[in-house]
Amino acid sequence: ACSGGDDSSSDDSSNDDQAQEDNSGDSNDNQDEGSGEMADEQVFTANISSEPFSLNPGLANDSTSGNVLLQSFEGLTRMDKNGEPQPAMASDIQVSDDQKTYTFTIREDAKWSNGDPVTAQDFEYAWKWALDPNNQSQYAYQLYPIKGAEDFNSGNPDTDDLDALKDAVAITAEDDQTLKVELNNPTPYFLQLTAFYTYFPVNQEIAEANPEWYADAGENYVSNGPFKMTEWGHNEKIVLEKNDQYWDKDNVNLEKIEFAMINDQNSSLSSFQNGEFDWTGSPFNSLPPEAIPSLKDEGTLNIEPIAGTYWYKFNTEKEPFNNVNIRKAFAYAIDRAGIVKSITKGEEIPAMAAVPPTMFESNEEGYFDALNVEKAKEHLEKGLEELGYDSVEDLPTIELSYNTQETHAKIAQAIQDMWKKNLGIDVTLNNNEWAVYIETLHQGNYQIGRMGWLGDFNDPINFLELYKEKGGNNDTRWHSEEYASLLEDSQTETDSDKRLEMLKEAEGILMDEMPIAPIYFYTNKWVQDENLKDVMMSGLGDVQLKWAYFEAE
Amino acid sequence: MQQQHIPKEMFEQVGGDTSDSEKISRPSISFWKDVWMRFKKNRLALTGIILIVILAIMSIVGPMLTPYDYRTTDLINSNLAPSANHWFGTDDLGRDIFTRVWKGAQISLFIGLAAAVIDLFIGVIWGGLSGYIGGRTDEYMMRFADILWAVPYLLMVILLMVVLGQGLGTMILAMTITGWINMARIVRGQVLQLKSQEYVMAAQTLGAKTSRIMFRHLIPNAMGPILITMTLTVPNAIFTEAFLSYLGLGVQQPLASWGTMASEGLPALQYYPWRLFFPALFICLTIFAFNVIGDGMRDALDPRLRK
Amino acid sequence: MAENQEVLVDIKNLKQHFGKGQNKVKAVDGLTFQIYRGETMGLVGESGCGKSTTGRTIIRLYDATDGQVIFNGEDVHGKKSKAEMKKFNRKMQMIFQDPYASLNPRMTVSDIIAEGVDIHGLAKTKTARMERVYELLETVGLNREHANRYPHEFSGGQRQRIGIARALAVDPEFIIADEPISALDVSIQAQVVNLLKELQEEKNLTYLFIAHDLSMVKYISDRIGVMYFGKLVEVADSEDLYKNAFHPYTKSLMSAIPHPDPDYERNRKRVTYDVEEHRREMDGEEPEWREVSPGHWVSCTQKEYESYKQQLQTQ
Amino acid sequence: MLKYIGKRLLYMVLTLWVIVTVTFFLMRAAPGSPFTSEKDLPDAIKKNLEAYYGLDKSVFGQYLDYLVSVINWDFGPSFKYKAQSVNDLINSGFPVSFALGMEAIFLALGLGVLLGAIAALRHNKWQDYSAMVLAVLGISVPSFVMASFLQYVFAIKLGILPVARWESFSHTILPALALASTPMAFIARLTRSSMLEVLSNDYIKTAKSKGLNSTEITVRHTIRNAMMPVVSYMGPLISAILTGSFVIEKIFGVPGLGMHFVTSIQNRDYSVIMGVTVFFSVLLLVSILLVDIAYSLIDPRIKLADDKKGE
Amino acid sequence: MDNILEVNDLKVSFNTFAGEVQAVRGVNFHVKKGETLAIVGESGSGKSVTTQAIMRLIPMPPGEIKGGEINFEGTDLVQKTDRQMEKIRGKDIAMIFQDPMTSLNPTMRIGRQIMESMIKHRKISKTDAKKRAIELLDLVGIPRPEQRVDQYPHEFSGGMRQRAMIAVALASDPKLLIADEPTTALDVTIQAQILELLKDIQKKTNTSIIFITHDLGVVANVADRVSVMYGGKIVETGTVDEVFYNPKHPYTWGLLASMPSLDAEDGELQAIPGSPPDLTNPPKGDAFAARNSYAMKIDFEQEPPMFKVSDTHYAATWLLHEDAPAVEPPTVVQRRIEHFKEKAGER
Ligand SMILES: Nc1ncnc2c1ncn2[C@@H]1O[C@H](COP(=O)(O)OP(=O)(O)OP(=O)(O)O)[C@@H](O)[C@H]1O
Ligand SMILES: Nc1ncnc2c1ncn2[C@@H]1O[C@H](COP(=O)(O)OP(=O)(O)OP(=O)(O)O)[C@@H](O)[C@H]1O
Ligand SMILES: [Mg+2]
Ligand SMILES: [Mg+2]
Repeated sequence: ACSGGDDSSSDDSSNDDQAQEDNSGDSNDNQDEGSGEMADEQVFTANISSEPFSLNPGLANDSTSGNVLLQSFEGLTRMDKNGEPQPAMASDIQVSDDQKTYTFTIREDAKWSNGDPVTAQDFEYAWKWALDPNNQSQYAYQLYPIKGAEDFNSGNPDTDDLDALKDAVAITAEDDQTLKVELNNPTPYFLQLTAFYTYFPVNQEIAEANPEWYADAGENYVSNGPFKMTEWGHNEKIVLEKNDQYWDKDNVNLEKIEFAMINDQNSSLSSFQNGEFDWTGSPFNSLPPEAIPSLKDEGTLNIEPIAGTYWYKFNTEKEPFNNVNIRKAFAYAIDRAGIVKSITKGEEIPAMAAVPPTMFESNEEGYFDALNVEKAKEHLEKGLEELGYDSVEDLPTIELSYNTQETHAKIAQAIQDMWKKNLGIDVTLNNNEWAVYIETLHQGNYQIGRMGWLGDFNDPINFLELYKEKGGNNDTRWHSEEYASLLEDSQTETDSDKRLEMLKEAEGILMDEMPIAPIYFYTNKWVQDENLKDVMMSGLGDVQLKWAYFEAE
Repeated sequence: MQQQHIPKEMFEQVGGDTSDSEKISRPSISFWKDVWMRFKKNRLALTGIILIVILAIMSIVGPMLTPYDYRTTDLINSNLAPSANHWFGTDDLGRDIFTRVWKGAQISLFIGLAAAVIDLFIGVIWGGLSGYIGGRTDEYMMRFADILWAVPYLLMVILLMVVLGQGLGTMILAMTITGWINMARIVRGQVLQLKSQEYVMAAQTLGAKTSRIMFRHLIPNAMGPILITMTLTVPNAIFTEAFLSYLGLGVQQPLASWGTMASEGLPALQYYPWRLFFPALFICLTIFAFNVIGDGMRDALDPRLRK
Repeated sequence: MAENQEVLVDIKNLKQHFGKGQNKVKAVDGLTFQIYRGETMGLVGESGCGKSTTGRTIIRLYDATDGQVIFNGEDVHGKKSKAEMKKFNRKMQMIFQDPYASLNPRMTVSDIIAEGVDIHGLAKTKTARMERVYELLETVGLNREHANRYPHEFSGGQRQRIGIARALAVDPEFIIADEPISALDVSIQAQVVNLLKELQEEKNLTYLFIAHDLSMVKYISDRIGVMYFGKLVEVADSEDLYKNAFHPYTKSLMSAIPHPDPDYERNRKRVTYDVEEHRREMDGEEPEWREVSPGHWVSCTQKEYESYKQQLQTQ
Repeated sequence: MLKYIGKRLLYMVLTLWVIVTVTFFLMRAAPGSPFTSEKDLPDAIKKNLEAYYGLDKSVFGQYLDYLVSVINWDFGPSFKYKAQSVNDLINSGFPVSFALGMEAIFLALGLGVLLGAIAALRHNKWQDYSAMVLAVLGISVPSFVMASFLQYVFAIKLGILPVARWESFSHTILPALALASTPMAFIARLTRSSMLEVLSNDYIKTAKSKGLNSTEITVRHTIRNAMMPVVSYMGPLISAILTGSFVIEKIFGVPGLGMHFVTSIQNRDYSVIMGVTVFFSVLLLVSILLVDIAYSLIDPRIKLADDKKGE
Repeated sequence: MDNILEVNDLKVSFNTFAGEVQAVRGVNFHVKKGETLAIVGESGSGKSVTTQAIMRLIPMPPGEIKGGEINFEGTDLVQKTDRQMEKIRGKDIAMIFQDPMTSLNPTMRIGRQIMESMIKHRKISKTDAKKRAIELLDLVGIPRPEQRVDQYPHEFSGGMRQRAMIAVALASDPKLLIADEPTTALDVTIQAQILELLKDIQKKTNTSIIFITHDLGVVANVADRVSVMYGGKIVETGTVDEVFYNPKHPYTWGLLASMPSLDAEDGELQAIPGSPPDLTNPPKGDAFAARNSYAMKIDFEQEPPMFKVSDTHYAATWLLHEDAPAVEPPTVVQRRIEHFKEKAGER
């Protein structure tokens, strides 16, 4: 773990530096040198597009909620701009040699927005509350690396002794300041997890006195982050104001944050252009794809790669995709560069691997060519032969499924045409409403289907583990013993380099067997007020406004 | 006045001659023939018919007029403005909008027509019977319509899709479920008003069956609102189809319909307006045609309103 | 003449009330009379006294509030199957008082007239149908040219004739004619009345003839019923009624008949009827239905009855 | 009258019951569950969630639960929005939709009838044709296109009205216009058509013979008689508009009720689906009853519950 | 006495698909202040159209005033704009329409329909107007008028509607009242009552009345002068006495002959044979020729002009031509006239 909080932006003189670094994505240099002066008004307005499901960190399970919670709460750690976790609520973090026990020391000056001190008990309470099967936390599994967590969370309230299970969870507040956590395995990314909202603390006193504390803004809604919520107009807006009790309030510049909830991308962009918003686009909402080229031309578009992959899944139990050569033929015949350039347009990176380059840098190259018709045809020939077909005409009808959304539809139509041109295969398209689509995928009632994956934490395991077992998120029904054992072994490996190698090897297997055809790696695209500086975007794509400020013109 | 001389023999008495009232009269024309005669005189309405015919012909001929295929993508030439090569421009996958518009015309015109016909059949009969019979029958029939109207349409359609799978039949069915209800309500209202008219009573005393009273007396006199409602049904159907394709029920991509093209073109309004403009234009033209035809029909059907 | 004749329509205590409570209108309030086969029964009375309602209730356009209508031995208001209703509808027809309202504005005259023909399948071919229409048009004094026109293109009297032609089209046995001729000019009236009479002789038709023009009523009717406020006050053979009107209302009615003689009109005296006074004279006695002379019934008190008898004798 | 209303209320309750039943079973038959997500939940969590929300009970048991909740007018917590119960959702969304809806209804009715009346009075003259062109645009341009278009012109190009959000009266103008455009066009067409019908009646001649001018004739003698079809259309329209429109709320960021009709189904948020459906149904049934009552007020010849054939 | 109304050579046609219906083909008449002109004639002869043309109420299209002038108090109504007509209608000229059911607004209470023109033209308050409406209903013999004012037309019987219609027309105290068959649906007692009422009003306010009817008895009662119409033209006009006691036109004879008489014995009524002329294609010559048993050759060739019988009595028949053979009216008519005279002698 790194040393204490980065105070680089604590005084005005160093702001310039910080700003430049923060905002210079590899693609954009539009952030010209500003005056360095703070503007008089420090109010940030953005659009989170819809009502967050819950602003209780234990219950939140969507990015909208996450985007708000990230500003109003603070975990033991906080991600920095390099995607590295830095101590936040914790002033000190001790990791045992087997990397299984973490001891956090809570900051002395950590306070709730109502002035109460933030204690280790608050963390213990919050985590165990989320794990309690009676509490409907859908993201409780984020806490599963902790010993006993899964058992408690899976407990049956009627038949199991929950209290015992609860006590068995290895989270202990040794005193007000000390929190000890034991893990099942060495988990190199654990300090990233503690920056995630499920790991945020909750004011035990308030929450116990008032179980509905998170339903609305008001005196019951206390948080420990740089901002506190002062208004929650459901489906309309959320207002956060600077939290005077925050330990690092000197580095917080914004006085007020206003999150509107306008679902329509075009309206959002128009509002931005009319000066009503300071930011529109990822991660709070998204930009209308049609607008991207002109925004790019104007030079106002910001693009940042994030840890996410867009891929097509093959149902490996259905003819002809039970054949690896056919899968490869289909995968190789996709013109990824074309898609990225003409359809998504957001400088997404063509994906020839599963794990985003934010985790494996080498994956910018990938395991195969972005488009290789020759090779695809070879594989097709081979595959047809293996399956005993004379020609492509004999193939069963092939259906490409996707859930209805503009970009998915466009990509599917483009790929349909590519397969037609490159392989001579006619594929029909089949779109469905989201829930229906997921269901058909989970049930295996598809041949090829689109899906995307956004990393929860910045580690390849998050992507690779999806294909470890049949079922669950692995709709491809593909299974490889070798692959599974590699992942299994990596869990206990304490040497991080070695561990990464094992994971890389596993990815190699995945790309060789091709149960999935990666298309591209996601990027975040947004536009923002020119004077807005020091917004921190992590490799996972989320944004922290803690240090943000408006520069005077 | 009496200046002019009239020869005396003219004043010979000859008596009356009532036989000339037997002179051959023109062959009788039926009501519908008469309607057609009046309709023909309405130039605007004829324009409407011609427009529809042109659109229908173009829906078949149109796609053949270009070297392009409606589905072949050309990612390099995406979002081109209208030009000599691409008369209506291209969409974001570089497909020729002219070709796609006419391909889409097939579906949209069919859908519009189908919806209009369904509306007429189910809506008019349902509403007519409900209003005419009245009492408990009315109550049952209208509450049934309310139920269909109140149960979330999205849910019904999702289930239809799951149960029947995608296809033209399912799509028509999905449009039918609630499509006729507006019509039924309006027709019922009209019939309630008309059924107390004395000419209906007169028909009753002649022993006219319900169906006769409906089709000869009530419906012709409610034709104005019926035609208007029908003209609303058409655009509704065209856009419902777009909505259904969101659920996977409408036309299957890459095939397009005007509805889906317009919905997809909408977000491009500020950037590539032609993507919205052309499908929207043809929808408007179609609706315009239906409206002037409807107006013409209405006027033609009302013998009291002769030009 | 009555007793030995066959009763075609037997109306027993017929009542038709509209509305409820304060606004209740007893349009027909306990009518009892018979119509014999082949006769014309005239029905006269003050405007608004319930004549049309009586007609409409007899043909079951309204469901009777109370009472019975027996037609040919069958209760018209009883439960009926569709086929029975249809048969019955062919036998009984109605000419409506309001000519225009009873014509569908969207049908041509030929379709209106032929409607009954179509419903009952009375014409085998199209030409036969049209021939029938032409025949009827001419019968009622319109010409063939009118077949393709619409009701609004006609004058009031012409419309009325269309209604008559429609009723005649199905060859009914019994026609309720609700002021069929009042909108016609006298010459056409004559034509229509002659026609009705002719048909009656030919086909043994029965009419319930509602009208105001008493000279015409007298001319066409065998018997006349006089209605007042929902009730019959006097029924008699037409000649008899004109000679010996007993009921004061009938008398006032007689005295008000206009004559096409300007000089007479300038000097005419009218007898008015005052219900209140009449009631006072009755001394609280409810009038009853009494037969003053054979076939001549009057609604009167005992005292009146006796005085009427006396009148008869003195004549 | 009262008796009739009483009878209708009884039917309404029955209808509501059928709606609840049908919706419930359709909802449960639809693929997906409230917990369907891109990231598949561990089975144990899913089970606990289902137990909490009563989804582990037999379907029939759940159905009974829902019936009880409908009777108590308490639809329970939303599956998705943890901070709000379904009742909260309705209570906060409906006033917004109601306000916007009323504005739209006034626009649609007022302008629609006006336009229709002008077109009818100037039958086959240029006013008629222009009204027709307007109406055709209104009818063939669906509300979501109209919304974007209005936004583009008035907010983006001219900059005289705000793009979106729900703050002041000026924020309501564009959404109300977009919401009203199609009904307005339709009402205009209906009014025109039935006014033409009415204008050819004899009693208009009578009115003219009294020396009334065309405005007086229109207002006193024509409009009312021509309102029949408009009123028929208003029944379902009122309930639909007052409960908000998904697209309009989406485009203009209006925190209304309409969005819940769609998102609840997309989210398979069972309790919200049920709640908004019941709410909408009640509104619909009431407005349809009002329409029927309005019929007999407009035309005294129409008798409520009149059994023509007595079958 | 001045003429309040003069109609000169009025021609009205309707364009239909069957051709142009020449409903009124050159009508001349006048009405003096305070007098009653009765128009009788064949049904379909153009009486209603003529009077509606005076009010400028012919639906245009399909109708069209083809020519002529209508001078009302010295100004030509044909030339007036709709705006100007609005000021005259209801106030100076009122009309009772022939078809009471369809001429009353079915969705407006009777009372309001009566009040409307009062409020419009006489600017009186609503309550006063209502009072007056009740009064009028009472005057036209509708029992319980306080209740009836609030009823709708369909709740009235045919005759009551007609009386309501009369009340509507009387409401504004017009200078000229056009009554198109105002009493056809009324029983004789009420009819008499209404006729008396009209005469009364006429006496009081010097109103002029055009009275269209088929009932010659009524004509005899109310009219000062009579015009007889046939086939879109006036064929005979004169004072009542002249027309009733000394009719000159064979059509008038036919009319008088077809009346049943209360005193006369039963038998066929004397109808005029044949059917009325087709106005789309009016016959050459005298329109009545085909049905006229006295017709002469000229009748089929040339239209007869109005021959003067006396200063007030004119008839359009060639029989009055000096060259024509002298003919007597049919015996029925003669007998009837005799009968009248006898009766008059009795009095
Ligand atoms: N709208 C119209 N279209 C065509 N023809 C019409 C129209 N209105 C009236 N007519 C014709 O004009 C002629 C005169 O009609 P009008 O109503 O004046 O007759 P009328 O003398 O009033 O007869 P009645 O005594 O029967 O009322 C009739 O032959 C009729 O058919
Ligand atoms: N639908 C109805 N609702 C209420 N009252 C009605 C209705 N129909 C008729 N009445 C009333 O019933 C009474 C009788 O009406 P009806 O039409 O039978 O009279 P009528 O004898 O035919 O008169 P007329 O000679 O004037 O036509 C009247 O007082 C009338 O107001
Ligand atoms: Mg009557
Ligand atoms: Mg007339």
